[in-house]
Order: sequence, then C-alpha cells, then structure tokens
Amino acid sequence: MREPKTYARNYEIPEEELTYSGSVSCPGCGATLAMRYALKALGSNTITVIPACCWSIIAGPFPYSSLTVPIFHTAFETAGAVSSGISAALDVLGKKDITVMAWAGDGGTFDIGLQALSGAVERNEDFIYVCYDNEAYMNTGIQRSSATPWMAWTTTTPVEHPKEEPKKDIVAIMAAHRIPYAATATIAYPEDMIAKFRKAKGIRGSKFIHVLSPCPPGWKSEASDSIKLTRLAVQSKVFPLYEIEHGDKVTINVWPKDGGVPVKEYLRLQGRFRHLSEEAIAAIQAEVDRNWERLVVRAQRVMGNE
Amino acid sequence: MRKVVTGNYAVSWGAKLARAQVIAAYPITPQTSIIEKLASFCANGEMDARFIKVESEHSAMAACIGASAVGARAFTATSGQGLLLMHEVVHWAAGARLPIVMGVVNRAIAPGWSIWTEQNDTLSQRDTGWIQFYCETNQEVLDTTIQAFKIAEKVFLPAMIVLDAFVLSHTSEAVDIPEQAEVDAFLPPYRPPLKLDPEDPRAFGALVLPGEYMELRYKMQKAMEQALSVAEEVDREWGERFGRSWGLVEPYRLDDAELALVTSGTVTGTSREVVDALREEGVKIGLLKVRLFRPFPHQIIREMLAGVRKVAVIDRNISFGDSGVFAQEVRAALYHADKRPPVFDFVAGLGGRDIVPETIREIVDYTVTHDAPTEEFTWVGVKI
Amino acid sequence: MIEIRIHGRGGQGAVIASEVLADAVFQEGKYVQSFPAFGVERRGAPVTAFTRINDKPIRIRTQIYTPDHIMVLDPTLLEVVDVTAGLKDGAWILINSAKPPHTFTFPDRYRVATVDANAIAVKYHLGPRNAPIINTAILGAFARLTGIVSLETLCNAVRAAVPINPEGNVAAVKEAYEQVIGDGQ
Amino acid sequence: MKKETEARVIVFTSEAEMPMMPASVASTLYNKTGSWRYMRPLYKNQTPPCNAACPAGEDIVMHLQLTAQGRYAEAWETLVRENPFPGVCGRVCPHPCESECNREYLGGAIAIHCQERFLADYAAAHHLSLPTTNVPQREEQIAVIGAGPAGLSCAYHLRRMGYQVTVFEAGEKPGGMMRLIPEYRLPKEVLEREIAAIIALGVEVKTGMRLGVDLALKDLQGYAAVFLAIGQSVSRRLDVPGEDAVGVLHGIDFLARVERGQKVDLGKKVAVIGGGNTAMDAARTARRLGADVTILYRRSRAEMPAIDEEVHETLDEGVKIEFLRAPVAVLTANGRVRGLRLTRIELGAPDASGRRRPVPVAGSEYELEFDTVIPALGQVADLTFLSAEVQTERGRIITDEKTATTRLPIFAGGDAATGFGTVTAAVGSGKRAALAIDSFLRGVERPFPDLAQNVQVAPRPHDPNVVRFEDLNTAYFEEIPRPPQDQRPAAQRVTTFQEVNLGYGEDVALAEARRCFSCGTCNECDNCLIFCPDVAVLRGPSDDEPFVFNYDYCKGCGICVSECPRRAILFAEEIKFNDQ
Repeated sequence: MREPKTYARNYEIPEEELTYSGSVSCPGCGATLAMRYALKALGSNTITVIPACCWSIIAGPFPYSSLTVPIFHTAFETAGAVSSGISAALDVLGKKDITVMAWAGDGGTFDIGLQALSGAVERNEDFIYVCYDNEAYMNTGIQRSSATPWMAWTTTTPVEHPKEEPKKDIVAIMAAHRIPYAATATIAYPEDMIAKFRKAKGIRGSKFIHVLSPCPPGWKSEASDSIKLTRLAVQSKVFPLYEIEHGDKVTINVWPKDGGVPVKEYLRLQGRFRHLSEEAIAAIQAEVDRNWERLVVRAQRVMGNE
Repeated sequence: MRKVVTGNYAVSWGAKLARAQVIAAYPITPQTSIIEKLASFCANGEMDARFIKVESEHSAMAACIGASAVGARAFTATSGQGLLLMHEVVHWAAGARLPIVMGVVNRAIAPGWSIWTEQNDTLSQRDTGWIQFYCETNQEVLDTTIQAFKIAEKVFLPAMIVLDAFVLSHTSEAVDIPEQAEVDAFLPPYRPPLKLDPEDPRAFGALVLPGEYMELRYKMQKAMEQALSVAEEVDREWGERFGRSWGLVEPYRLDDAELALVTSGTVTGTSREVVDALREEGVKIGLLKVRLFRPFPHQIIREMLAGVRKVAVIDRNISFGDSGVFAQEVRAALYHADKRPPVFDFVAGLGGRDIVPETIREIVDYTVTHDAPTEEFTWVGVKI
Repeated sequence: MIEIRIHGRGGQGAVIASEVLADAVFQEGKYVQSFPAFGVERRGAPVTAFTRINDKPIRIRTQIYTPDHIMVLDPTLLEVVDVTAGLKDGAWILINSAKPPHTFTFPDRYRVATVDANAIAVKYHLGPRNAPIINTAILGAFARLTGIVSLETLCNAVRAAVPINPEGNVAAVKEAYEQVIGDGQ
Repeated sequence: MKKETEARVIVFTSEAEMPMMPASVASTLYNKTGSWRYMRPLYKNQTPPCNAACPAGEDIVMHLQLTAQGRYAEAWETLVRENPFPGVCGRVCPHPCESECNREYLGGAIAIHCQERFLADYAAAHHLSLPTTNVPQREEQIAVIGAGPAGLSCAYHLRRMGYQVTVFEAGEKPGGMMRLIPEYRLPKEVLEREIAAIIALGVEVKTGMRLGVDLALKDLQGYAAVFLAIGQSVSRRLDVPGEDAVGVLHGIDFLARVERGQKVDLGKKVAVIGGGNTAMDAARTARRLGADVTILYRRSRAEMPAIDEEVHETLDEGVKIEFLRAPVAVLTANGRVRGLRLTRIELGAPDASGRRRPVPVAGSEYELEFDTVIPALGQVADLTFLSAEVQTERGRIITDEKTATTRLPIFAGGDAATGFGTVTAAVGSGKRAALAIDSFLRGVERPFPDLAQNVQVAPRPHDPNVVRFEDLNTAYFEEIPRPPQDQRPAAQRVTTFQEVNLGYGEDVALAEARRCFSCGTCNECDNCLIFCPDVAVLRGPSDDEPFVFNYDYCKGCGICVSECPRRAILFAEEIKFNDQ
C-alpha cells in the first residue's frame, strides 16, 4: 500500500480496514459505511454487539463474518444488556483495554431496545452504544419506527396516511440519563464521526452515538446519493451534528455553511417524501428551524458559561 | 461449615463457591433474597464478581449471555413472570452454547397474581435447551448449583436449579457449606475454546441458512444427551469429594414396590413421610424422585419403574389441554418399556396450595382403588 | 418433632425469631426447619413464622397446622388472629405483655406465660422507642419456658444473627429469660 | 481467526466440521458482490476546460496540482514538456484557459498565467535545465524556417525526439515577433533565457538567413523535412490618403525600432490605430517615450481583440481610447503628418469574424491633430518566395491537420499557416508540426485533432468530455477569491520600461494552485476511498494509478462517482464490460 497523500484534502482517517468486502448490504448502504468508519476509529481491540437489524445480515451469514473484530449477534432488544455483560466480564477478567460497541438500528434503539439501553446507560456501563438510524424497520422491509420522520412514507404508513408523529429525540433521552457522552454523527462527515468515536473510546462509562444512515431502498433514494443526503441533512439542520457531555454541555460540531439550505433540498431527493405538500414542507421547515434554534441556544449557553 | 440458611441463600452460597464472575439479576419475589445475598457478597468483597443490577429479567439473561460469551462464569436467578419475560433469551443462551447457571424459584403465573409455588414457569422453558434440576432440600440446592456449573461447562449448555417458592426458597435448614478450596478443586475455572476475543475475532450467532441449521441443532441435542452421563459423573465425583450424591433420579423404597409415586421438588420430602407411614401400614409403595428433568433420564426411569404395577405422578403444574408435564414425560419414557404400568397423573398444589400428607394419601388411595386411570389426569383438592 | 408458631406484625422480626431459634437449636445438634408463612409481608400487618425441631432429619415440607407452642409478639393480635388455631394440648402460649398471664383468657389445656419484652427492648435500646424490636427478648423467655434450647446457645445464636447491637440483644435475651412469668410456675 | 485476505468458501461436509455454535470461520470475502453491479465506476480522467482551451496544449491541471504540493520543479517540467516558453506565455498569453476555468463561479478563475510565470521564474531562479529525454539520437536533419515561437517550438520538440535541427532566421536574432513585445510586458532577459535553453539542447540557429533572399527552398533538399514558420511580417495598410507621409509608422516597425534601441521621434501627439495587442504595445511604448497617445478603434470596447488586462493597464497609464472611430485620411503638411480625418462609426450586422461590421456614419467626419500616426492593424505573411507546389489560400499556407503542406516533406505552421497570431498558438502549432514530422519520418500513424484543438506530447489518458461547473461536486469547494497580482503603479510605469506585472510570490502561487478544482483529474483527495461502503476502492500501485476498484466487490452504488469532487470517475453500464 502506498503512503496516502495529504495535500488535497486532509482526511485524518486511519488507513487500516476493519471491515471486509463481500457483505450483503444494499448498494449505497449508509450503515455499512458507518461501521467502516466506526471501526477505523476504535481499532481492532473492539468487541461488537449486534442485535437484530440490517447489520445482523450485513455482518455475514454463518460461517462468515464481514468484520475483523469479534461480533456477538443477539436478540433485538438486548444490545444494552448484552454489552453490559460483556463489559462487566471484561472488567472482571482484567481485560480493561477492549472497547465494547453495541451497534443497533433505530428499531432496536428507539423502540424495542430502549429499555435495555436506558437501563445500561443509567448504570453508566462502560460501552459505546451506536444507533445507526435509517429511520424505519428496513430489515423487515420498511415499516415505521419511532425514528421515522413526520409525514414519511413506510409500508405501514402509506402515502394515504403517512406517519403522523414526529421523530423521537433519542439523543435528548440519552442526555437525560446524564451519561458522559452523547453525540450525533453521520457518514458525510467522516472526520467528525471518527473524532467522536475516538473521543467516546477515551471516556469511561456510557457513550451514545446517533448516526444518521441513509437506506436507498427505504428512503427511495439513489444509491449514489447517500453521502449527499446526509450532507444535506446536516446542512439543512434536519440532523445537526452536536454532542452533549454529562447531559448538559452542548457543542455544535458542524455549523451549516452560509446559514444552511432549505429542508426541501434534502426532502426532494427521497421518494418517501414525494407526496409532501408545500404546506407540509413548510411545516417541516418550521419545526427544523425551531429545533435548531433551541440547540443553538443550549450550545451558546455553554459557550457563555465558559 | 454447617449453617442454617434458606433455600435462596443456598443458591447464593452455591454461586459464590462456584466463583461466579458476573451476576446480572433483577429482583422478583420470591427470588429476591438470592440476589440480595449475592449483592452483599460482592459489596463486601467476599466475591470477586461484577453484579449488574439490570432493569429486567430479560436484560439479566442478556447480560449473562454477554458475560459468558466473553468467557466469564455467569449467574442469574429469577422466578415466575421474570423467567417468562426472559424466555426469548433463555433460548438464546442455549443456542449460543453458553454455560450460564440460573437459580429459578418456581412461582405460579399471573393472572391473578400469585407468588406461590408451581412449576409452570420452568416447565414452559422445557424446550429451550437448558439443563433443569428440581431440588428437594437446601443442601441439594447448594450442591446442585455448584454441580450445574461443572456440567454446563462440560457440555456447553446452560443449567437451571429449580426450587419451590417459599417451601424451599424461604425455609431455613441446616446446610453443609463446603470449603472454598474443596470446591475449587472440584470446579476448575471456565475456559471456553471459543469466546469473544479480539485476538481470535469471530462472529457468533449469525444468520444460519437451512443448509446448516439442523446440524447445529443436532449438536445441541447431542450435547444434551451427553449431559446425562456428565451429570451422573459429576454427581458421583461430588459424592466422592463431599460425601453426598443426589442421583439423576432417586428411588426411595422402590425395590419391592407395587405402587410408585413419581415426584419432584419439595413434595418429595412430604411424600417420603407418607411412604414410610404407608409401608408401616403394609402398603407396598415406593417413590421415584425426578431430580434431572432436562435432559430427561428416560432409560433410568424406564428401568426403575419397570417392575411396578402402578405409577402415580404428582404434578405441581399443568399443561393446559393435556395433563401434568412430568406425567407426560414418564408415560413417554415408559412407552418403550416391555411392561408398561398404568400411569396415574395427579395435578396438585398449584399456586402454592399446600401439599400435606393427607393430599398424598388421597392420591395413593385413588391409585390403589383404580385399576387404570379413567381420565388423563386427576385434579387433587380442587373445589369442584 | 416440635412445631412452633410465632405471631407478630410485619417489622417486628417474627421471621428472624423463627430463624434464630432454629439456628440455636441446630447448634445443639437437632434438626431444624424454619420458614415464614408463605406470603407477602407488609409492615404492621399480622405475620406468622414457624420453626420445626426434630431429632432426625425433617422431610415434611408443609406449613405448620398443629403447633406444639406459640409465641405472640404483640398482644393486640389476640383480637384479630385466632392464635390457638390447631394448637396442641399442653402448649405454651407466650405473650409479650406487661400483664401477668392470668389476665389472658385461654382454655385450660394451654399454659400461658408473659414477658414485658417491650420494656426490656427499650431498656437495651433495641429499635426505636415507639416500635421496639422484641424478637430476641421473647426468645429468651421461650427458652426458659420450654427448655428447648439452653440460654447460652441461644445467646450465641443471637450474637451471630444480629448485626447491630448484638450485646444489647443478648442482654435482652438474658433479662427476658429471668423475668418471664409462667402460668402455674 | 486472523484478518483474511483470501476469499474462502466454506463447505461443511459433516456436523463434526462445524463449530458447536454458529461461530464464523471465514470472512465475507467469499461473496463476490461485484456480480450485483449494473453500473461500473472507472477511473478515467476527463478533460479539464483549461487544458482543452490551451492553444499550446499545456497540462495546466497537472502543473497546478504539482505546484499545490510544492513540487515546483516537477510542475515546471510538466509545463515545459509541452511548451518551452512558459516565461513568455505566462506574461503575454491572452490565457483562453482562464476564460474556461470552472473556478470562475466560486471566487474567480485560477490565475493560470501567473502560475505559469511563477514556475518559469522559479526555474530561472533555481537554474533548472530543460529536462532531457532519453531517446536515441536520430540521423535525420530537419530545417525549420523562422525562429519565432512556432519555429523554435517545433525545433525544441524535434530535438527532444532526437532529431538534428537547423533553424534559419531572417532576423539578426531568434525570437520573431516575441522580440517586439515591449520590455515592460516581456523582459528580454526572459525571452533570451528561454531561447538559449532551446539552443542549449543542440538546436542550431542560423540568423540573417531570409528565405527567398539568402536561401531558397530548393537549397533545403538535403533535409529530411522542412518546417515553414515564417510568420506574418508585413503590416496591413490603412489604405487611406496620406498613408505614406513622414510620421506614419506601422506598429511593428515602431516596436522593432524601439527594441533595437533606435531613437524614434514621435512628436507630442500620437495616434495609434487599431484594437489589438500590437496597438496596445505601440500606444504604451509611445506613452513611455513621453507622447500624448490616443488609440482610435473602429469598433466598441466589447469587440477589442486586445487582452482585457492589457486594455486596463493601457488606460491606467493615461492612454486615451476613442471607440467607433476610423481614419479616412492622414492629414499632411509638407509631406509630414499633421493629423487625421476621422469618421464616426456605427456597428452593423455581424461580419465573417462574428463581430459587428463597422459602418461609417455619413457626415460625421472631423479632424484631429497628431504628430505621429501608428497604424497597428495586424500583419500578413509574405509568401512570395513559395513555389507553386506549396499552395496557399487567402494569404496562408494550406496545411492539413498534420501541418503538412501540399508538397511533402514540407510542413508549415505558425500564423503564416494558421492565422492564429498569439505566441501560445504558435507554440502549439510548432509542436503539432514536430509530432507530425516525427510520425511522417518514422512512418507511424498518429491521430491528430483538427487545427482548432491542441496537441500534447505527453497526453495523460483521459476522456474527451470536458468537465463543466455543473459536473463538479461543489460541496467540497469553498468560495475563495482570486488573489490579485502585484503591479507597478501606473504613474511610475509610464516613466520606465521596467516590467509592469510583478507576478506571484511563492505563498500566493501555492494558495492559488490549491484553489484549482483539478477538474477531471484525480488529485488523490481520497473521497472515493473513504466513501466506499464496500471497501472496494483500494490504493493503487503508483502515482499514475492512485486508486483501483476492486470489481470483485464493487456493487456499483456510484457513491464514489457522485462524491468525486472533480468528475475524475466515469460511470458506465456494466454490460459494456461483460464481453471483455
């Protein structure tokens, strides 16, 4: 392997690959790329816990694995608890330098796994919980989850009656547990994401990272647009990149360029929002703006105090 | 050291002496004092273990699964509703071939709420791939807990130690608590060949296609079958070291018996009293205690009951739409015997209703006075 | 086999008393079994606990329906609980009370004794003044009445079982042992 | 299980071979997901608009990228591989490359000419020699007629190919029209240095040898090939009465006299007629000689062929420009210029050049007084010496796209053949001739694009598709303004012939090079590598092949294509490749 050049764009990204090719993710899968970054950040001394989710399949069928690190596949709602057990066992066995990473979808995090997750982080178990959020039950064929955005199409929220409820604010829920570290990240910002995983690795206790991960079949988007979509999600403030330390200290990591782009830019690339009326788009814009302002106020309060 | 302790504390002592390394548990009556004791052992440094105070039984088992997968000796305890909540991951532990040991206090299932004893909770885990021991005394509880780790870790299947709610869990009696060094000599540290280890990174529990799934199940069944002889051998070794053996099943005054009671759990002790009394009255009666329910010791049971004219099974459980579960198993075991005695089944003591000597006499009287059962099973003591 | 039933209220330590008694008897080489009534305990609600004592292993695993003796940790229970249910003839009924035994009306086939365990517990600072813990004191009285266990063994068992103020409890056991008043004694 | 590199398919033939639990024993590399693909990404550089627009065929993007890495010497070598006159072109080229530059939309076009000049100056300051080629020397002698930019470029490239080249130059010194570019725009030192470097390669230059006078075409029969680069040396006339009066001095003659150091008496008021670079050069030179100068141009500002910056600088220096004016007569007194009669002009319908035709406004004539009139209307070639075998048409030598005349082995280039009057076009023309002569002599077929396009000695593999702004992924680019170039102040300039433009310093040049989008050219930004979900982009074996696709696993999602900031990856239907 040649030495990477550093002149054009200085990606501070480790060269080592800890994921294998040949996984059965769909073309353009955001979750697959997210895992690649995550492991680059955490390194090979990592144990992953994967509950039922797309990654149960992506990680490879028996007797294969798409990761170079150990994987424990587990039941849908157990990532928090299994990770707790692994972390405790590593501690009692004196293996204190291994990072435990739970890797769950939005269904396994926002919905069925929330109890075990809440329990684990309330106990401040020493692990990183990652929710790769593709905003619906994609592995079962695109059913709504509590991470599905308002008005989005899924097979259980058809266009005649799209989802009526807003997306659950999972990071706020995690921050409310006062865990040492909760953050958002996404694949269009690999350096930010890797920095966050590294930061999380260096913190003892429960860390939560919420990774927006496009699903081309589920979002009805072009496979080639997966990076663009998450970039637009950040730039439109639909998915701000921020972190919350100890439930309180809010830092916005990526500020949208030139005040951001309209949410419409983000929505229009996704078939799941094709049925949206102009009024609905305006309502989404208003909600996004409100949320962003709230976040900015919290971040500024922190900055003001320092 | 002999000490008067409850059945629950016998479980706690067993887990302590077995040097369980990770305990994850959630309180539920009547299991709670097991984990309170373990929490205290961990807190005061008597145990070098991590106690994860999880938020549910489901997570308790899930955490044990994680811990065991890393290669730690994991233990939990639960009861009734808690076990049912756990059910999915109870299967998981076995399928993952993780030798977790769990104390289960038999508790009846709601609704209505019942905290009293009944076996439906553990029997509904019958097909999960767990080894199951049903215990009669506190000493047996302690000994079996330690034995269970050794058996489980030899065959890579998890094991449950089952004890009746209150009748055993909250009853104090003298228990011989072995020295740690003796237990250490009996039970070596857990060293699985495959575990979650970045030095040997593998994926565990991935999607298995139809081309391989059956073989993995075949292996589980083989391991279960192997568990029979392993359990026997481990119990024998225990006997050699500690002077007590429990057997997979235990015949009591069965040699020349014409009528055999088949019991499990605490009803066995009371039944022994009744058998003795009836023997004095000249009734040729004996008893077969089933200690190991999974794997089911078909062959031994067949042999032990072969010469008996009638069998009466006392089931503190019911499989709705069929009969008591132990009776089903005994009947199935006897089906391949040359001489098949009629098997009477008595469902008694559900929801903690006390099974007193009179109840057992009633069962015996019924069996004696009937040539063969007239129904699949007989309710005992139910107000009808 | 001797079967003993203890009546108390949740929080008074009836279950502990049954266990301490069992432990003490066990120390003297007997076989024992102790257990609470199988149910949910709530502070203040009536509770019962049991102890079985035998010279050979105890195999029976039922509740106790025909006790040989009973202890009543709170005389007000007499109003609400049929404490003599199934009680065998010649049994001791030991009541925590400052009153003398004859003030309690029981059939003649029973022997009645009282001890002012409350006063003793308060004296030795066992529990709060308004809810003294009298389970150890009552055992001292019971040992004296029945001779089931020696005072010394009982004191040792109390010492082993009580985490806080063990010597106060032992003193209470001894004082109750001395002060118990038995009907006909 | 250690990290695997090979694809293993696991086939269990008995349960005994399996682990007891579903534990992995191999990697997913067994699963060649490349078979899922119906679109295939391909690393294929596409054509940057600057490269496409450069008449000299420079690989602009490549030298900018090398500059951006601080690899100045390599950048200069890249430059001189195509053009031996970077110091000249960096100063005088009208830089059509910048007009096409996609950076225009995000802060202004890259100052490519400044970068070129920076590299040339860097090479001079560091005494870099033209890179040698390791080709065998060839026997063939080639004659080049004319030591202007076309001739010298041809000689340079032929020499680099190993040919023996003799250049015959009519003038006293080599350089041709480049010599007439005033000192303040192109210091002679720069020109001399670049010519000397060519000569130093072993090119023989014989000066004072005018074709048709000092030698004839038939004298050159010993040469394996002849390249005619005679240039356009005859000034166009005004064709008005009084044109032959004393005080009418044609632009190139004026500039030549100044260049030779001859004293020119201009008087006080000077009129320069024309709108091209020669007009600007003449006007600004006259200004420096102390005259009050007015440029008269018959069209409007928009139609002026002179380089924009040049016009600005001219105006800054106090030269007046009168638009829509044309002389109808040179007014004389005693055979000497005293002024001009001018007519106002209106613009009519577009003519053959695409520019609107100037139409005199009837009755609008008026007179202005001038001491000197300098017509600068461009030049034509003197083709009178050519034999009939070398055919001409409308004042130009006829050639095909291989610069071959109608009489082989005579080739022709430069403005006498092409009509394109810039140094850069001449350099490109000479290079094309060198390549054509080489393939002719070696009997090798080589494709040549039509004369409107450039040729390259060392073309990178690329797709002809020119990258436009909308093809770029602008998320990766910030808007950054183009840095201005330092100039001497106008007031100081008019008193001296010192160079006006001061060029970029290293810091500015480096920053400016980094501003380049590198359109269509991979600059190893790593986006494709980083954004591939399937680890199907690998680092390549060399700088020439910085990344490779692992087509065994690439699922054809196209993320690499859309996230390539600069469209250096093609996306093609897989079906095209299945037959291979």
